[in-house]
Amino acid sequence: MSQLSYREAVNGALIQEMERDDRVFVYGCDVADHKRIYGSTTDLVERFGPERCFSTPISEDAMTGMGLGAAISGLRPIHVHIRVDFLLLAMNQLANMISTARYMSGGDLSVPMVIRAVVGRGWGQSAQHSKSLHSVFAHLPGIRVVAPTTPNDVKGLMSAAIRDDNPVVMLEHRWLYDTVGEVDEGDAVVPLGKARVVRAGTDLTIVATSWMVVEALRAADLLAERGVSVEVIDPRTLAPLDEESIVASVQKTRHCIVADNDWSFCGFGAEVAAMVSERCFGQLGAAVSRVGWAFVPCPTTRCLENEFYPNANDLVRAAERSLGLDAMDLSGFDFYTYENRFKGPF
Amino acid sequence: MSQLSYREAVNGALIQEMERDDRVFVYGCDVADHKRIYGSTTDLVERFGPERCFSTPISEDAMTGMGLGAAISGLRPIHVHIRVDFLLLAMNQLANMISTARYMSGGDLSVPMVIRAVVGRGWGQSAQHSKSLHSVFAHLPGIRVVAPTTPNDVKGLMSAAIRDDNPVVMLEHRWLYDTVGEVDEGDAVVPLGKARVVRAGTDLTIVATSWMVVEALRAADLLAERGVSVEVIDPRTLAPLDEESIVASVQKTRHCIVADNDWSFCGFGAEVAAMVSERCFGQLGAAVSRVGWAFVPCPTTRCLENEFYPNANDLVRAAERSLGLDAMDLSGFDFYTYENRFKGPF
Amino acid sequence: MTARAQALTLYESLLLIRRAEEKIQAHYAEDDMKTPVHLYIGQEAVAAGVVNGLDPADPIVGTYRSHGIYLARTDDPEGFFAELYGRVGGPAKGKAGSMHMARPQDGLFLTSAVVATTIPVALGLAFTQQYRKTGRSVAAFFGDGAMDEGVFWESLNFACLKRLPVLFVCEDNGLAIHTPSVARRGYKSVADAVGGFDCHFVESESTDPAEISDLTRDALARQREDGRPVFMRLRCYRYVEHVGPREDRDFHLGYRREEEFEYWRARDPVRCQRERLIKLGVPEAEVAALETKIDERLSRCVAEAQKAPFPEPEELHRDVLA
Amino acid sequence: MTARAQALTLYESLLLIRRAEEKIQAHYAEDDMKTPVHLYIGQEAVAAGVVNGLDPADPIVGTYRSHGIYLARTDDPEGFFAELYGRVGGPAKGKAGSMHMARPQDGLFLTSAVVATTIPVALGLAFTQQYRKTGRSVAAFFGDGAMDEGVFWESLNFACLKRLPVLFVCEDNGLAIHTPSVARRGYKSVADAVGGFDCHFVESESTDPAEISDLTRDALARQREDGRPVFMRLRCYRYVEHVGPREDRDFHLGYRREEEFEYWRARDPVRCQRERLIKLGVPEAEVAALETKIDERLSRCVAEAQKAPFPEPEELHRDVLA
Ligand SMILES: Cc1ncc(C[n+]2csc(CCOP(=O)(O)OP(=O)(O)O)c2C)c(N)n1
Ligand SMILES: Cc1ncc(C[n+]2csc(CCOP(=O)(O)OP(=O)(O)O)c2C)c(N)n1
Ligand SMILES: [Mg+2]
Ligand SMILES: [Mg+2]
Repeated sequence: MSQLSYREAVNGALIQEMERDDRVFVYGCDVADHKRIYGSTTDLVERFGPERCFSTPISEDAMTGMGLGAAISGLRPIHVHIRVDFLLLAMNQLANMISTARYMSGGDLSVPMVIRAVVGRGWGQSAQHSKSLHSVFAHLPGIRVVAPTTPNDVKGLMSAAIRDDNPVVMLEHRWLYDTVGEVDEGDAVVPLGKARVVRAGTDLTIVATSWMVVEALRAADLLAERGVSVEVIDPRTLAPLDEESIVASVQKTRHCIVADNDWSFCGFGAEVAAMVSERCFGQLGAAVSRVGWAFVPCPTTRCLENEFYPNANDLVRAAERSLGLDAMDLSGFDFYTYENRFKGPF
Repeated sequence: MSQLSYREAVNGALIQEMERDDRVFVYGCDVADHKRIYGSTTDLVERFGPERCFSTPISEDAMTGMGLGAAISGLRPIHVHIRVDFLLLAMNQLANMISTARYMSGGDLSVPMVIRAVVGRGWGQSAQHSKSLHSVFAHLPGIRVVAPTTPNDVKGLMSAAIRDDNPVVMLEHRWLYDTVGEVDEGDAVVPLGKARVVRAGTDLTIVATSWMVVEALRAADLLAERGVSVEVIDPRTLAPLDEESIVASVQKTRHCIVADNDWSFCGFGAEVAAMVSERCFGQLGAAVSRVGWAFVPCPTTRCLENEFYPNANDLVRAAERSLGLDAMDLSGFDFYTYENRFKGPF
Repeated sequence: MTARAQALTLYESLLLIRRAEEKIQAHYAEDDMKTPVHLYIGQEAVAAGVVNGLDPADPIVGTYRSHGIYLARTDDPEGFFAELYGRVGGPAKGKAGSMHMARPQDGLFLTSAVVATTIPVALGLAFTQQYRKTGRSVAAFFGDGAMDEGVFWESLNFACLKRLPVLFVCEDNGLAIHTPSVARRGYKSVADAVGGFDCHFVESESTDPAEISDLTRDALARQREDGRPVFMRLRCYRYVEHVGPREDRDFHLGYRREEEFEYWRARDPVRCQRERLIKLGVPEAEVAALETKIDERLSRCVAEAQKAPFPEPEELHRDVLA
Repeated sequence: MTARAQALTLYESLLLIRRAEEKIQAHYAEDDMKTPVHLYIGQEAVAAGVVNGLDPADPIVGTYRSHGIYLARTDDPEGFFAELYGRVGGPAKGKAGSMHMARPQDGLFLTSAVVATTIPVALGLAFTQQYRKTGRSVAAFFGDGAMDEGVFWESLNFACLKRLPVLFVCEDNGLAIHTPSVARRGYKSVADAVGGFDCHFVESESTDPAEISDLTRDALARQREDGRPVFMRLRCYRYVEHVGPREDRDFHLGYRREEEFEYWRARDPVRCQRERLIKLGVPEAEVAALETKIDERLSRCVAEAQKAPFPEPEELHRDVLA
């Protein structure tokens, strides 16, 4: 075990897998400049040379198709995007090509490709640098979607994704980059498709994705103060979804909130809520509720941005509604801590 | 009232609105060739000239941005795609630009633009010509999504969409083009954001989109034979969704099936199921269930394609499960009628 | 190979394509090939010539109009018809149909029904060749319409930048569905537009597959010499409608002219190649025998495909993920 | 306008941009401008010159690096700073921030943080001018990096095809973040790559806004004469880091060279313009007075923005749909 930041864990996984397997290469806008995608691609050029780690022109569509071509001919590309929003330019390759190539070839081809993209808040990122899009990717058969929230998970899931013979979209939240945690030594892999119970509890289940796991844990702390025991589940892999772990938890707690790092409407939160409502029908003490972004484009000014993003406060309130409790006094509690730590310009 | 086909109704709406308003123009790949997008753009060049109806290069991304530019400077563009799958090339303009332009300008700009796209089965359309993507568009704040299923609705909603000051994505199912129905005379507009009760019933609600409305009506006929009264609701506008009409229906019937013309996972069906489960909590006789496409890319060969697409048979079975009924005998009933009428090559 | 042997090989390739598609024309109305067909009749010299000029191990990608490259590369009309009829014996067990016809084991990796979408895939295939130093080159076939798409320019740019071993094979039949190139192009000529990029450029309107094969071999040599990719603009003409089996003589609609049709018909690749064989001294009987052999083979392919089994329903859920 | 008046106007425009951004540099560390800033310092001659050459009613679009065109076109540093500080007095009430700074009422319709995405929007603005026969032209500002994107080529193609009144203004600072153009371009030169298209081409590395203004006027005249759009490649240099307030002297990292920096610094648009004024006989005192006026105005803008009200929470839900 060692203590690593999320950024170091990503970087460690890349180095480890590139050492293990010379088919792996990393490319994308600015992966090889000195900023190294918030430090996550540090040392790759130095260790593996410019053939295996190179910056590209700003041509997301072609570069995505290029990854597909490399993957079906025996390499294992890792395509990096400093913002998931840029993948909107690559949706055709993703949805029409990458996700269908295996099926359309009757199983002849496989597409061992990883697409890494950073999501989440930064410094006034505004409407074009703030999407998450995981429900869009997850909606497509033939693609896996992963959103790890701890250093250990990102290391283990990155390794698993790189070794997997399928296309995997890996979403990394910007604000998680500086979080530090224990990481398993060696080449321990975290299996794709398995949720993690982040905190055990008995009264209410919060299924949380990405940064919302952090908020869910804070909400759980607050609710514990008044004797409410919250179970927090991080699906980690969003597609395919580990339904069993979620259902087992909700069958125990009889209450469920889905806290998704995205808009709720037609989102991943809707999927989890629909699935839990169906599979736990008759076993629920209250309706499954969803907590997500305000249904507006993300504004720049901080005061509105803080209204846009839900946080532990909203989760506490949703939990109280679910459990039929009075609203606890949260005045004096500062929900905006990380926001004040994170600095610009980006 | 007059009897029109869906295709004629689309065409009629376009002609009517172009006559009413000289800011309206129609463009896209092949809108002005002799096939005229399955006949839906017939007569436009002849009546309004090549300035107001023209074919474009195959450049979906730029052509979408061009529509945005025309819309914010006072025109009312209608951009046509013979397959919604091609809009994947325009996702960046849609999600990063069109849906955010008003918000990012603090309300200074409006984007009165209609994007028409054909969806649905044809003749072995395969994985790249068969998507629907409405949940993807609906997931984005700032865009309206409409999927009319009758000649009257498509005429009225098309008119409403053209007159609306917001971007509207209009999805037209290929197999509906030949259906015929009564269409209101004059410039009757069907309001955006209002669902329609297609068939009234008391025992079970089927919320159906696009072609699934046809299947739902057939299922309702079959179920009526055994005394089950089905209410079929067509949301018509998928975003913003008319939740009230759906909730009112389910509160009456206590049973709900969502039949969506799409994959279920993270789709529009999930949204409706989650919303109904939450808002009708404690009032349901059974879990809300979803019927959608098999979660695989769409295959070409007809025998698999028939397995891929659900139909009235699946809806009858889902209804029986919801109501706790034995499976009725459906042998001898031919669920594939339209499939055998529709001919190639496209 | 002698000129005679080469000519025979090319004739066989051309004829296989032409006759296979004539079979489609003959049977399509039976409605048992439940797949859109974008026929290649008229354009055969391009596929036959380029594929002949390539090394058999050079990877290829194509479009929805890829019957030609499929048959030229694979010599697998059996699988071809099985796929068209949606049978389990097709290369993709019927999942692909006409628009996605491919056979990776023969180097024909992918074809796609969305315009221009396999061009960047060719970059990746070429990247692998460069990475693995295989010495192979990759041919990306696409229509003139694909040049309207931004991804074409992104791909051309990247291939030139990285000196990837790519042959951009533009099958320029002058039409995208019914929209002629003049109505789609803001550049002076293809040569001008592509000419600014750091690649080789070759242009031809030959319908002689040997000439095209030579051009291809020459292009490959140039590409291998200095690493620069090659853009081949190969003008050609389709006699049939964009999609479907009918001959396209819709001259009254104005998007194609009869003189043009006749100009190309007079240089029909199949007929001209037959004449070349005769000129080269191949006995008429030998040519006829070859034709009969191909016809018989194709008839067998169709007959077998028609009675071959369809995939089982469980097949629906296979091949989604590895 | 006399040469002197024109020179003063241009100096004022340059200086407004330069000093406004220096204010950002001075205050950014206070962390109250909670928006990424992509400064324009060094490149001012392009915005000042082109905007001066345009008619004030000619529509404009730009990128996330658009402080220059905002200030040159709107003369609204008040709104500018309010927007940077996220206050309700900004043109978008704080919703836009630096990366989306625009003011449609002044013809600056849109700016965007996604590379190349406003270029096609310019097509639509130009289409409206053509449709309405306004006689106006549209300027699309974008960086050299935008030429990597396919949509640039699609847009260039369409504008040339339809003879849309577009000025493609490429602000070529040779870098996309830290990736120099040589590492991104597969074409021989911008002139070569664009040259194949049916447009006019202009190239300059001037830092003299009058020269750039003249080029622009000339370009507009040519465009109006034959309808062909114009591509202007305007070379320039940014002194600051890609994003953030710091001067970028990271020469040891290899993506930019000190000589280059010094070469451009020696031709600094603001300083040179000042020198030109003096040479034209404008008294030092008059110049200094102008400078003081601008400084004072900007200080007021900052002070006022700092104490202006933030939008109310309800503002979050406004402006989504019309
Ligand atoms: C991205 C995209 N847009 C539109 C279409 C519809 N479409 C199908 S074929 C075609 C024309 C393509 O012409 P070209 O590339 O010249 O190929 P050809 O059919 O002439 O071989 C178009 C526009 C498509 N398949 N993909
Ligand atoms: C589509 C897209 N891809 C990647 C990025 C990340 N990015 C932001 S700025 C930039 C460089 C753009 O360079 P250029 O167009 O030359 O503009 P400059 O910053 O030099 O003014 C990149 C790659 C982006 N914003 N949009
Ligand atoms: Mg063509
Ligand atoms: Mg630049």
